[in-house]
Amino acid sequence: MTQLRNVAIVGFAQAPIVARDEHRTAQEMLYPQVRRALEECGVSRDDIDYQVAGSSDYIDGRPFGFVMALDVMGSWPPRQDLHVEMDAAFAAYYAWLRMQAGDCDTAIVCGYGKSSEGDLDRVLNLQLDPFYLGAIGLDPTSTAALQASVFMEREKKSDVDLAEVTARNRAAGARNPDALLREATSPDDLAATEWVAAPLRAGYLAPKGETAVCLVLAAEGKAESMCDHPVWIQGLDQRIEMQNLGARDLAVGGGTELATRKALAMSGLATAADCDLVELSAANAAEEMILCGAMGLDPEKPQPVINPSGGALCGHPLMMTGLIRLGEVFRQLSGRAGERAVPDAERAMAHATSGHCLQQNLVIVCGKDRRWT
Amino acid sequence: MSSAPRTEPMTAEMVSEFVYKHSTGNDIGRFLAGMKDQKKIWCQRVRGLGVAVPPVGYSEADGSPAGEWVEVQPRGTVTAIARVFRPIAELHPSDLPFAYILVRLEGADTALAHIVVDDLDRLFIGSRVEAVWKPDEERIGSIRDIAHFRVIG
Amino acid sequence: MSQPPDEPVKYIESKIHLPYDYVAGDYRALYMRALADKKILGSRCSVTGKVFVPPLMSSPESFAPADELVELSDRGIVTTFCVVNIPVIGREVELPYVAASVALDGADISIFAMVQECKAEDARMGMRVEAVWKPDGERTGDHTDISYFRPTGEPDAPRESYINRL
Amino acid sequence: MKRPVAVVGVGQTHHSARRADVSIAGLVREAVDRALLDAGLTHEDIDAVVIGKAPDQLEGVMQPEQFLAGALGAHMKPLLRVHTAGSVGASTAITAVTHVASGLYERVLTIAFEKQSEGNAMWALSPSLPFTPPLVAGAGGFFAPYCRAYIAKSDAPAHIGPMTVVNARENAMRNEYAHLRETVTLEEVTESIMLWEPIRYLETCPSSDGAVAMIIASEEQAKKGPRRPAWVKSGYSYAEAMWVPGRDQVSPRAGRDCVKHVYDTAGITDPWNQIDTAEIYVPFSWFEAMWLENLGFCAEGDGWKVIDRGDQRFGRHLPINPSGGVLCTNPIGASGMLRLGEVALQVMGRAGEHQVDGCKTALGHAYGGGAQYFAIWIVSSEL
Repeated sequence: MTQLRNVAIVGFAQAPIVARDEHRTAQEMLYPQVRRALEECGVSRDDIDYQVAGSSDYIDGRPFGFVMALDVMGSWPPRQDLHVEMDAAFAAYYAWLRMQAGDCDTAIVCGYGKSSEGDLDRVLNLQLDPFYLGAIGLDPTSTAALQASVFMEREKKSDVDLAEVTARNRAAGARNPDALLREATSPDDLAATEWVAAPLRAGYLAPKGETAVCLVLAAEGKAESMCDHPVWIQGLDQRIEMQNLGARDLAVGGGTELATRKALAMSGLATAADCDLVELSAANAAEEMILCGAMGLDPEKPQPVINPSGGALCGHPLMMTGLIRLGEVFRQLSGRAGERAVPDAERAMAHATSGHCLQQNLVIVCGKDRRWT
Repeated sequence: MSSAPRTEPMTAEMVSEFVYKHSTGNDIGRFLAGMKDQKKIWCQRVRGLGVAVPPVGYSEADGSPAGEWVEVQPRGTVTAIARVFRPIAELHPSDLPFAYILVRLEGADTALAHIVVDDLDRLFIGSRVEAVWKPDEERIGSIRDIAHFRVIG
Repeated sequence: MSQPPDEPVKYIESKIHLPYDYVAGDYRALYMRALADKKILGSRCSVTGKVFVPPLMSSPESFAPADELVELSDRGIVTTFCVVNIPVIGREVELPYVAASVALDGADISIFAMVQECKAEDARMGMRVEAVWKPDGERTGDHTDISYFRPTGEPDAPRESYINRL
Repeated sequence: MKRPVAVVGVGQTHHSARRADVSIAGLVREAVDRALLDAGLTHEDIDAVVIGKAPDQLEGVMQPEQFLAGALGAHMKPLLRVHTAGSVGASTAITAVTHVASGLYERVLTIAFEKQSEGNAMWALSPSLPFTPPLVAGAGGFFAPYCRAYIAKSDAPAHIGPMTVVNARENAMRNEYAHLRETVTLEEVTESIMLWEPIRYLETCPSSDGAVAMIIASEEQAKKGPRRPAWVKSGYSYAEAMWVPGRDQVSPRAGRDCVKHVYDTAGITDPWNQIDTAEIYVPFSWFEAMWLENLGFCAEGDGWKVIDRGDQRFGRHLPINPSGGVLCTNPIGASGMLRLGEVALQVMGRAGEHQVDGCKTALGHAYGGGAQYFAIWIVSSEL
């Protein structure tokens, strides 16, 4: 492998997640966040070399929704640009690659989308192959329940376990002013919520929400002047799996396991337990347990802290959930996490996912120190 | 930006409706023809997965072309269950509570996703189920030519 | 038989049924509601003073907020156009019709508009046009409150006044 | 770029209005299989996959790369899905180049496709949305006024658009993969129905099903290949906002900035003489003249004169779209990558009947949105 550049997260702005913003379009929600992120870095729009965004035409309910975002991203004069039809965390992954290729030193990464406008069960059914899985009407909660059932049977997990995972996240979310759900809830109360698709209850599902986010990346040499505590990307990797639910071992996050291994190797860490905190994009409590298994994490142990932000279980804005995990890692490691700060955190891992049943997974390891010399 | 204009929200509901025609190609097309004309479930042997159901013409594990056709039995063992309590109209295949399942058919190495609508209290991981076919005149060449699976033990 | 039928099923039909509940956003809501009062609103950039119609929250050019709403004239210049001979989905219009970019007086960007009461062959870049509003009582705060634009009969605007404001 | 990158394999499908014989996966695999065969590689040799297509509403499948992952041999590999409107095929290929240039990946498979016949492009691309005035009948209605403005600005004579089509159709006769392979006369074009004046029916691109794939590789891997690679000298994608007062939609600044960056990086100072052929994105006849200017092949206002003289015809000074281009083949999301793939074949010397003699340096271009997105690369037979 050739020499890699040190690239850091130097800014992050997010509007608090809401169920629905009735006053602004997706693009209007984004504009203030791009401004805030740049102001935080003390730079002007023209100081940024590259822009990349992640969003979905089906979430937007129209083709080419991202074209309208060019205006609020300040795309004048014309900018070097890309848009991925993915969670914006994958846009951050690409911005990092772009910097490795040497074509730019600074980038903004934007995520947006109004989940409240569409019917997500129907929308996300369209992610499935139209002949088999899509044709029997599977929605994301049902596919997640299939996965949860396999995992729980294999690992002897119960309803109580799911309630406890959720309650831990909800307690953390109560300390996160940007979370959608900001009230701690007991496992008993969660276990009393109605079944949506058993073994998943309403209480164990990530609540859909909407927001807009902008993350700023900068390479060594630029990063230091843009942020008092740049958070350096030390390793990253992403993997997709086949979609076919009947051909994958749903109890095992195979892609996550591989991506984690590769990202840790790049970062020079032996295990995920060397991180002080981990932010996961689990859309339900069972997914979180599967991810922990794939990453080699033990939630019973004090370190790493899992989801100090409350995770997706306290707010799940589609196409942004993953980038928010990376933003939380930045906040934690740069001293911006307020009362939910993990003390003395030095290293952290962010996870993003896409598709049904954790089909595609991205893992990014960050730290307070530069990785490469 | 505190001076941004505010007003009462304006919203509008709209339904986007369209019928897409997805070409099946030779492999999926022949599988569906087997369901429609023969009430048989055909699979393909592929590298990395064994006898893969439903067939797609290639190995999803490594992209290599599929091998021979293999007939599998319309019955097997349940490997996963999602019990749906409130079906979603115009999306789910049943108006009453039902279950999605993954079923490992006899002779196959991967599992098929389908539904069970009856005897849900007898449905568990490990239960035996078998396909209930739609009548001849209702089979059109669709995965839903199997109306549902029923619990047989 | 050790093979599935040779003759494949050719395709499957897949019906998409997607309800959406769209948010207009306050800028667009104010603009649409003003149309009911025969007013066209724009927004002014807080840095450059340039005016956008329909109103935008921010100027893509200066990256500054454009949060001052201003009322614009309902007259303007056809900056460019095409003559359409195929029907518009969801709108009944007599063919052919003129689909134009119209730079309203006082605005720095153009709107898309239909021009009628004008033979297609008489349409010109630089032609002065005005809005024809639906009668009082029939306007609902929708784009269709302006039925179309028509020529005012004023002399054409000089080329340099519009050639760079398409 | 940090290190040299090359195209080592190109594959495309036959394009037609309706490829009903294959599924979406089958269509994509047709292109991928050919690209792998061309490069002498198999799926196992591929480190990562980059895929692009235009709006998902065209096929009615959201993020179709997810169900296609198996078909693409992408299981357990990195995959990225790009969408930059009409330019997407080109920006996707450039994204794959970045993957290799970064030093992290040695061989990347990149694919773009569209299977428009599964749905209805007019319905999918011009939905009637609330709060938005209905679009004036599709892309043609959107772009025709800019063609008119070009004609007005440059005093181009009316026959230039039709002439462009006649030439494109003639070129497509030499391209076995093209969708429209039937010559037309100037009279036939000018007598075809006027859809969005000044654009006539025969001056618009067709609606095609098709896919194209390329294998992008590092220098070390490229030198192992069975064939002469096409070296990517530079490639960038740019975008500009829509509502910029005074924005030049006829010759957008994003296009000019993008190509300047591409030329500067590739060391091109005199594109008209240093470039041997170009595949540029011409969905409506007049855009050929417009892009000749935007790309700096001639002075502003002179694009139509190049066409009038025929200097852009096959066998002449700078053949433009020797494949027949978008006017003859338009699987929307793949159209941009076809431009880039075609010029790669040209500098490899393997473009078949439409090979430009002695082609060493070539430019591939695509645009999209409201003429806001541009993606351009230059490839060369020399490292």
